[in-house]
Amino acid sequence: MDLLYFAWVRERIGMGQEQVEPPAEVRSVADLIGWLATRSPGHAEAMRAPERLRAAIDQKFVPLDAPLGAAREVALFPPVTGG
Amino acid sequence: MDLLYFAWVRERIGMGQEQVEPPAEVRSVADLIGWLATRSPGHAEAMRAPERLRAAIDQKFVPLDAPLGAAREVALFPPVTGG
Amino acid sequence: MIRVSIDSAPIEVAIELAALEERGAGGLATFTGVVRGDDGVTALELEHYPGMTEQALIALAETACARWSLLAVTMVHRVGVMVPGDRIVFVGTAAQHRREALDACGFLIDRLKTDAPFWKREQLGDAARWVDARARDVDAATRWEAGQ
Amino acid sequence: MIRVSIDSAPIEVAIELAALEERGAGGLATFTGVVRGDDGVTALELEHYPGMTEQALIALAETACARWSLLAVTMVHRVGVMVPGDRIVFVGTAAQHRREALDACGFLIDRLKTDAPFWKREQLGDAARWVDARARDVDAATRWEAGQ
Repeated sequence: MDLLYFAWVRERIGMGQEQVEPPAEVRSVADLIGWLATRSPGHAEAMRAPERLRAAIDQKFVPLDAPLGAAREVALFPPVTGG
Repeated sequence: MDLLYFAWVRERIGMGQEQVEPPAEVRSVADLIGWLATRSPGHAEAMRAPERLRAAIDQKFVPLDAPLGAAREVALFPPVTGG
Repeated sequence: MIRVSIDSAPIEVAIELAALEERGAGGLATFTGVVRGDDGVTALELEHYPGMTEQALIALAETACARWSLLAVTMVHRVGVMVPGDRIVFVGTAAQHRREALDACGFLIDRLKTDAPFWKREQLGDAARWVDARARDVDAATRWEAGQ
Repeated sequence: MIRVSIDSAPIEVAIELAALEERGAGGLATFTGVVRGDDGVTALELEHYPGMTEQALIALAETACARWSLLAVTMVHRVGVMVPGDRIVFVGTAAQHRREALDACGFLIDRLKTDAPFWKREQLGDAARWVDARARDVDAATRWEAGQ
């Protein structure tokens, strides 16, 4: 699974993307966030407040309780601030 | 009193402006329209349907029942169609 | 800053926009009206009431500035003879916040249609006709009275 | 005609407008967002999600085309580093009737703020901060759901 990070999520983790193979019990985006928090202090810092995170699966916005299903690309980022 | 005519009012009357001295009993714009209708066949044609006319006194829109008062400039024209 | 212009020269939108941008606003909204060639219209002639027209546009701009927090309002209306594709009117607003710029722009073009003394005559080949006022323009102008 | 662009080059409003005008519309509405220098902001950096951003803007433009009768929609967003006074976003709509152009333009900029993956980082001299999303942007985007 390809993970993409943007804005302060990217900065805290210290990279913009990585490939991961989460275990089978990681079924939702929220599960993924919890699992990622254990990977490094930077990940922990970035994932510390899930309510401040937003997500996209295969380039579509999804709620955090969305199932990962057959997701190929999952992105995590703060609420958008364009325009 | 200076009268100004615009659009098809001007075309029917055959001129864009004229000076008139209406008699004392011409008190409102509507009175003026009725009085003007008697001045020439072109005036009569232009003033034939007062409900299709709009007016301004001293460059402010007014309803047809507005008193002429001390008007110096009265304009008669069809509903506006700018923009 | 209020800029009102009634001119027979073509409307230069890029110049108008640049002047609005110089006000340091966060948002600019514009509306540009263009002469359409519908129904065989070959030319459009715009007549206006010199003196009153400028006053009417300035009054509208002042009303908008009282109602919304605006840094600048520009209203430019072309008069004389135009052909399809020519710009006939440009309204631009500058504000710190987009909603104010957008609402004021909509207000100004809606009210310009009913509150400023312009008259359109369409040329269709050899024939010409004065354009009739439209009830929906009155409705569009009226909606702003309810404080929408 | 839908045109979507995400580019680090400056936004050329005159060129965008000319392309919209070529569609033969009677009315063009635009919104231009400009980087403000409030609160000591010296630069603004825009990050986005390549691929998803373009899809999100095209989806918004298609939604607008389904809701209003439009001849053209243009959405241009700048990314990378900008300074106060630079244009950050341009939305333009072309329609036969002004109300459709104006409403669609307001819809597109409101929804762009919440539906497209862009993130702003403000530079204040040596310090930098990610801009927080604003509740009023969510409210502004939500108003279009009621069919306003």
